Amino acid sequence: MNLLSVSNLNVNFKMKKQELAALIDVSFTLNRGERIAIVGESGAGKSILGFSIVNLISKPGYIKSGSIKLENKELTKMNLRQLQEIRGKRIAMIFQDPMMTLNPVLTIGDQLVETIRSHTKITYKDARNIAIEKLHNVQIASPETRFDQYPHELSGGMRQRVIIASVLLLNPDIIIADEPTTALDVTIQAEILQLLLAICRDNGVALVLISHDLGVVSKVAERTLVMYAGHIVEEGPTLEIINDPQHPYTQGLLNALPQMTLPGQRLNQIQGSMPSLTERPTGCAFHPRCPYATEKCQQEQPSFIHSGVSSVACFLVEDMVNDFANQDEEDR
Amino acid sequence: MLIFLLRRLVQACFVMIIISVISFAIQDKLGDPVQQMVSMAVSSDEREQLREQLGLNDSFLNQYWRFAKGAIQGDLGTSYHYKEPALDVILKKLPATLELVFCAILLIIIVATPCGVLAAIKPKHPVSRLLMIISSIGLSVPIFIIAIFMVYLFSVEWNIAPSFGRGETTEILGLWDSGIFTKDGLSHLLLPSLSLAIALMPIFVRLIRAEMMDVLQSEYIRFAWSKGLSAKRIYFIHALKNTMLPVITVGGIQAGTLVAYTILTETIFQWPGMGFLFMDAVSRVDTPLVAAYLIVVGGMFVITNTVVDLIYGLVNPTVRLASHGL
Amino acid sequence: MATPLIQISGLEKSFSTNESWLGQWCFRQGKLARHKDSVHALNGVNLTINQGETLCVVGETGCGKSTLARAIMGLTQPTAGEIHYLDQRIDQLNDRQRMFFRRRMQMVFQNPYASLNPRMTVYQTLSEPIAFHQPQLSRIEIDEKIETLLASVGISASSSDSYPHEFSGGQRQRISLARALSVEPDFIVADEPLSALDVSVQAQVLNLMIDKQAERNLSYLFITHDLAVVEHFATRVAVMYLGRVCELAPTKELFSSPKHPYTRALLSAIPRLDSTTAQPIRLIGEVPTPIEKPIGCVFQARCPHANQRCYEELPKMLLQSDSSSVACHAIEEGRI
Amino acid sequence: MKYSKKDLIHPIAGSRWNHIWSGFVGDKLAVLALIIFIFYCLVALLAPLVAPFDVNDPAFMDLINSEIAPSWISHDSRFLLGTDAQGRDLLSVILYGTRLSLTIGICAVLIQATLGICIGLMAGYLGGRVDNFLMRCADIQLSFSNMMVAIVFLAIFQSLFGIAMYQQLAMVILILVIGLTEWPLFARTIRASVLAEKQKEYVDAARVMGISSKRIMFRHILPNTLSPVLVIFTVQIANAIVAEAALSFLGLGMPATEPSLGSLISEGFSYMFAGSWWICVIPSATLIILILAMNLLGDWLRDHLNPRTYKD
Amino acid sequence: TTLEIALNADPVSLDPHEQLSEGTLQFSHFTFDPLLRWEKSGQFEARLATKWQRLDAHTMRFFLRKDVTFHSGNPFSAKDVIYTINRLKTSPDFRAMFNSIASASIVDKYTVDVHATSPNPLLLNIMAYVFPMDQAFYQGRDEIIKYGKTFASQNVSGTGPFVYISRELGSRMELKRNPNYWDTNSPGNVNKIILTPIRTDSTRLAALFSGDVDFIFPISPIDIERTKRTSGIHLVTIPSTRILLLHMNQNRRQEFKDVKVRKAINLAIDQSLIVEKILKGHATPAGQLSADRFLGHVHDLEPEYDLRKAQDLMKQAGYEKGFRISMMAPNNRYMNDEKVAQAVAAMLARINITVDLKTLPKAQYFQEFDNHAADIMMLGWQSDTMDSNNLFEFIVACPNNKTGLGAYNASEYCRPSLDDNIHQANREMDQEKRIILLQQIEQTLYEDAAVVPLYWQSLSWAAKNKVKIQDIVNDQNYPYLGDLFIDE
Ligand SMILES: Nc1ncnc2c1ncn2[C@@H]1O[C@H](COP(=O)(O)OP(=O)(O)OP(=O)(O)O)[C@@H](O)[C@H]1O
Ligand SMILES: Nc1ncnc2c1ncn2[C@@H]1O[C@H](COP(=O)(O)OP(=O)(O)OP(=O)(O)O)[C@@H](O)[C@H]1O
Ligand SMILES: [Mg+2]
Ligand SMILES: [Mg+2]
Repeated sequence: MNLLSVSNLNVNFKMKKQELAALIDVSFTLNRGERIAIVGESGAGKSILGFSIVNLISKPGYIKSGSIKLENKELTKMNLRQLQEIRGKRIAMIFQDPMMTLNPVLTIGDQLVETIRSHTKITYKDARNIAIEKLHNVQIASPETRFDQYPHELSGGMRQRVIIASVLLLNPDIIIADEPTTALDVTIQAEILQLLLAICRDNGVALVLISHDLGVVSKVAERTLVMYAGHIVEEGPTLEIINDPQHPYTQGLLNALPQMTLPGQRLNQIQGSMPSLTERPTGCAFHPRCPYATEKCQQEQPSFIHSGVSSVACFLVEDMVNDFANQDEEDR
Repeated sequence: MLIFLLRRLVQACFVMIIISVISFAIQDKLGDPVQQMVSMAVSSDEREQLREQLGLNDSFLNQYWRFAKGAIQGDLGTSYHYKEPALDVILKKLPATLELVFCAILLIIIVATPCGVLAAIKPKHPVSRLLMIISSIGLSVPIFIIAIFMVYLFSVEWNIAPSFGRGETTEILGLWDSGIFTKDGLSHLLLPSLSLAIALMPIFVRLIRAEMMDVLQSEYIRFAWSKGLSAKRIYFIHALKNTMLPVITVGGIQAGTLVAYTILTETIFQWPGMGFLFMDAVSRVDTPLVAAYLIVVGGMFVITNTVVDLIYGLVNPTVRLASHGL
Repeated sequence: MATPLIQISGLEKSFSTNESWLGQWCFRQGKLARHKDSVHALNGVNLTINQGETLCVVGETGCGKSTLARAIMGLTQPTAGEIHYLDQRIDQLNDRQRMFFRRRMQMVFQNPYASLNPRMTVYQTLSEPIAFHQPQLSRIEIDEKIETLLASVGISASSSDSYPHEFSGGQRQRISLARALSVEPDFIVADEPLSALDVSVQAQVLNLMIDKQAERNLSYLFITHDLAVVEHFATRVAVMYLGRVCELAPTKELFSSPKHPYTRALLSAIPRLDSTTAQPIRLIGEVPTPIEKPIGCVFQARCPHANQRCYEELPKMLLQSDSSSVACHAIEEGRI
Repeated sequence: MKYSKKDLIHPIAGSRWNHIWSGFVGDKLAVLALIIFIFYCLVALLAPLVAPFDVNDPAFMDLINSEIAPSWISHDSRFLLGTDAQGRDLLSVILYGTRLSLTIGICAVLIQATLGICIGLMAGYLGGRVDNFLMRCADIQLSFSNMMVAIVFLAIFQSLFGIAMYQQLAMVILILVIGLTEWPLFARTIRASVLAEKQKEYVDAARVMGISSKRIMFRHILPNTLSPVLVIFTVQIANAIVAEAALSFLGLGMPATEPSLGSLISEGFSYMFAGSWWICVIPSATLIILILAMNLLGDWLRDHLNPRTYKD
Repeated sequence: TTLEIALNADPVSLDPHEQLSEGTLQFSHFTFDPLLRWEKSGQFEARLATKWQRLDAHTMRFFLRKDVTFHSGNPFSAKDVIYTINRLKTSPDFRAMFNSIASASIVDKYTVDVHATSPNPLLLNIMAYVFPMDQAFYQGRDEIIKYGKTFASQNVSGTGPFVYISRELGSRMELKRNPNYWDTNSPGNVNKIILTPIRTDSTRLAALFSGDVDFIFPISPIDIERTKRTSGIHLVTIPSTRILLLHMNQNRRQEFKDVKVRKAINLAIDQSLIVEKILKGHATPAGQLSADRFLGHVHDLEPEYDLRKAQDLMKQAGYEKGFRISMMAPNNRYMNDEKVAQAVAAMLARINITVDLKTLPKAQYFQEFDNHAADIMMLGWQSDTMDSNNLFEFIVACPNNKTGLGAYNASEYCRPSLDDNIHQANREMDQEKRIILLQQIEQTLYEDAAVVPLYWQSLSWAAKNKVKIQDIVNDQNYPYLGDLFIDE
């Protein structure tokens, strides 16, 4: 049984005049201890997906339809009290910007201890011991002194460690990490990623890593979802996606990386940029930028089909698969 | 800390010097103090003599020099009307004003904080809409109209609370005449502090609401939600403390408004405090008192701001007073 | 060898963090003393940029990359050191004297959402510098010029009356480039022009820069975090650490054989797609802040190879066999 | 650190003003407030035309007609809103009073804004000593309430021009007093915005282009700091009108011969107990509605322009 | 029983000789006793002097009450009276009045002779200002300083019905009944007085309505109707002798030299309407300066209002088109002074005189008044001696810096014959002849239209019904609280 299963999730923003769809029919599953990644360009809806799992979408946004199940519990139907039970304890989140994620007026210790004490009934002293232990786990030197410091007294990498410590406090089943290293230096990024990876492996925690950096993803995730304009366009094992991308968008994304061209040469750019929510085109959202777009792409939304180990939403692939199938049939 | 205070001190001196020059410059422009001291039948020669005695005929520089010399020794001149050192007169009235202001601030804090928080966390709720409407209206009604109608309704028509003065006072520690320990004193305090509070409340309700809404948008609040903390803890520990930072600064700035408002309230309610004294002194042409008042208020402003900065530093760990040099 | 386009020697810059005069007094050992806190953003940087080349500057946050760029552009006054543009010293010029060099050197900024004035249309943004630097041009000539400029960066001329918020990030960055190009410079400083952009859009902008370089024989000082871009784009790379250049090498050499311990750690930390590289080199210790002017090697605190000498003596930039230069005692001594 | 996420969110496409306008039409309260404000402005402008009586006519004030209740009570059709203690038609007096109050409010705020913007721009853009000095001045200015400044000014003006001149200049002086007292609010707000704007790269870009500081200040930075100014502007007009009313209430404002709303209220107050409530209540209501409208407008602007107003 | 009383001002000082003001005199009546005091009927009532007799034109003999003690316990005797008179002669404020007394001498322990410098018909009126002070108590520390603390300004020892307890200047004064008060016949039963000054009319009234105080003065004319209607409260109104008038400065304005113009102005101003509308009938329209209880009052000099005639006169004087003048009035000195001034300005507009009206707070107004800063200036005057001549001396006599005559003559009107009459009236001992003299002056003024008399202000007090104030108030506004009776 899946630890987490999201099916046909639709998230909308209720604006004054119109409803804007931020996520459209998103489905995926996550197994216990599995590490998946969600990649895509800015504005694809990655963060919204992350937040909607714990029902934390910011105000004009709401879950329009679909279900999110944690084991057998339906998260979308829960009231605040029940959600509070889940949040932090079962599903924990790490945010992008460590500078903004910790409350500047409370000490590190306060923020750690309150998390423990709001879920379990233990004394302050015990909670403090747990917190210090976790700080130690994330390789913070002299955790006792850090415990009483304020966030602004810590460097960015240090703060991200504290945040990781704070999500570990209650040994959650799932950690959602929304671009946990984008704001950090390369060297620190590597350390944090390693730390995260080690922790997930050691404790059997499932990880949802949200990132736009395929390099980062390839280091951490076993499976990858590629998002474009609110849709999941491709899903499959990370290695598969990197080595053999099916969807033209994924291909474009990978090809645009400087590594893919010889030094000094022009890069393989994708034309245009991702549409904003208000100007989403009809049919396949990628068709204006797609080099293979056909008439059909402009009108219809491709469905998600399995092709090999991965699944793709693209008529090109669909046609190809169908061709194969037809050929198979003909062959037979 | 010490450096911080020292810096404030230098600033205070600067402010004081400017204020003293200005307040002194108006000395003989308000009217003729001698006119207030003698009866109509006194001849102009006699008046001239008196003027001479008071040193009013000296040159401006001479007068200012005399004044400044005294001021350094804490002598801001002697009130014509009270015949006492102006500073003493003002300090005697200080408790009344402070009590009034204190009660008003207390009322504001007690009422405005929950209202602002409520309006921020439930912006669509009918109660918070009502709150916002009321505060909009409250913001638009000038304090003197509020005070006038309070007197009219509460004391004249309904006879609930006394309309003027401080009522019975008790002396504590021999230096503070307090009205807050007797029932009578408290009942006298009711209307003035209420109207002062009502006049300033909307500003704070709206400010707290706006700040709180801002804070509630921030990442760390979202993070707190994602940790599964209770709503109470998030609103009152995480959000409120951050909300209070700008509120404190604005509060410090509102001190000037508060002074203006105390003048109005005290005048209307005959509250025997500094503001009333000031208006009285102006109409009596008691210029030393006027000058002293301006100086004292300037000083109080500097003190308030220092205190506000200190509090700000206490609440906000990122502003270390130490970094100002300890 | 021809004279380099830009020559920077011994550049230093420190920012004082307590501006106000009274704030500078504090108690030290029971005595009142005046003390200026300052951040040493640059501590003696020597660099040259040749005609037509791309010099990439990499380094971690706060190491002084932007300060370097701003000092070259005259946006901050360096504390010490010299900057030459083709033999002419430009670091001490006033605004008037600098005018000539403004046309020769231009800059592209990091944040595409902040680097264009939101209250000015594209046309206004571009026409302002043109009209300013070439007052002899007539209205029509300016219009023509803007049209060609926009076309050359791939923005349709019809959108010249639009405001910046109507464009996407990549388009804005291209408009910024157009603005820089409008005065026809031969040197452009680009301070992380790609870091705010998505991969696909990044490619567009980078392509444009490559095109322009080929077209006009531009030289770039290119600041970035992204080593993949560096590898692709740079002619030479300068690695900075805490206000100093610690390694300067042609791109190929740097990536194939990084020498300075910091460079090594940096390169090992890049999350690459393909390789299944070994563990990244872990740097221990805190990232230092440049409050105190360092004695000895700036990397001492985090360097795994540091010895006593590193704490005491400033390492010099020494030319290596493969035409790269490194400032490291350990390499000098052959310890690594 | 790389740059913050907030800037990344795409602004909504379409012209900014279009967007604001469309949001405006959607908000009934804001429209109502605007209509009320425009109505007041029109009335103030056209007071000589719409007022049933000419207040400058010597025959306007006739004691015989004093204290006539509004026409719906007294059924005296000559005076719609009744008359005051001097026998002046209340409607006409209020119309002229509104004109005065609005003029004082708007002119005073114009002075505040000009002063505040220049000082704020200078302090924010030049920074350092200049900034320090100007902001200290603002602090000192703030430590005086306008009540006190008014008294100081009255005294100084009186000694400069003599008491007789003073009353002719009362309006100008009030404008100056109110205008000169509240500039720190503008200055600080502008300074805060300028400090934020100055960080933005378009300013550096302009400097790199060699554009002069003055032009950068006024052509590049200033337009970007105007939304908070707009908000404060509306709110400050309300405040200025209230300040004038308060000064008049204390007897420091407009002379009785040229009543503003404040002096009308203060005068009418003494008739409250006597039963001639309309002399006080009608001008009060006029004032409150005007200020409410201004505040609502300010609120709406604040919500929609989402500016950074001065906080610290 | 305790009486809480709210007045518009409190005495500046406890020293009865420091300032000649209403507040001081009221206070003097509370804590001191005069030798004699005015009765409502206009007669003198014997207080510390039991009787008096005129010895000659210059001298008057006073017989003093025996067995009276001061609050300090010292016995009261003739030396205290002498002491007080001598002290009065040194007081800057009282000096002007007491200059006419050459000396006072002890006849025996309870008899005093007072010698005037010249035959003085008003000696008794002046002696009403003598509130004997406790010589033994004050002696040696009795300096009078306008500006500074003195012993006398902080300590009181009189013979009056109330003993001073404490005060907080500007907000509260407490007095208690003198247990040894000599006047045992007095119906007064007030044991304690708490006096609060409240400046604002409406606040004061609100305080009475809300029951915070028992007795207030004054009531603004505007509120009189309302006060009358309020149950549990009663109102007492007495016409006073304070005259309000307008000065037309003849030296500033050529036009005012013409009697026709002055007459026209007098005719154009409708005193009755002003009194009716602005003062709500709370004053008496005046056609002359002397109130009806003054000797100079001429019965048929009524205020005239005739717009047509006024316009005619203006035409005759050649000013049909009118002219523009300046006018100043105080705005916080007299009841509704500002409104009256506005009304006057409006009325003058009817005869084409355009008035630039300025109203100032009293602190500034009297400075301007001394400078005769405007063409028309408003003045209110109450005669200290309750005699017409005091009015004439200050208001219409030719200005003379040396003698101090005409100190408040902002008309700069000067008619030497009038001055002669004033001078004569000052020493005319024959009442009948004196009346003729004074009435003659009043008549001349009227014909000359020297000033514009407006009205005599009335005084109003209001109190709770149980406080029987009607018996103790008088037209000089010295409520004799010692005799106040409060129903239990
Ligand atoms: N509060 C909001 N109101 C309106 N639109 C929003 C809101 N929050 C997000 N959006 C829009 O929803 C879309 C998806 O946003 P989301 O934050 O999930 O993107 P993302 O993939 O996480 O991008 P990034 O890589 O920049 O974090 C974007 O187009 C964004 O503009
Ligand atoms: N105006 C300034 N005042 C004070 N300190 C400054 C100022 N500008 C830069 N600094 C400091 O100088 C150091 C170098 O800053 P700089 O912006 O050059 O770094 P950077 O390498 O560009 O970093 P990033 O990668 O984050 O852009 C930093 O420690 C920074 O805090
Ligand atoms: Mg995101
Ligand atoms: Mg930088």
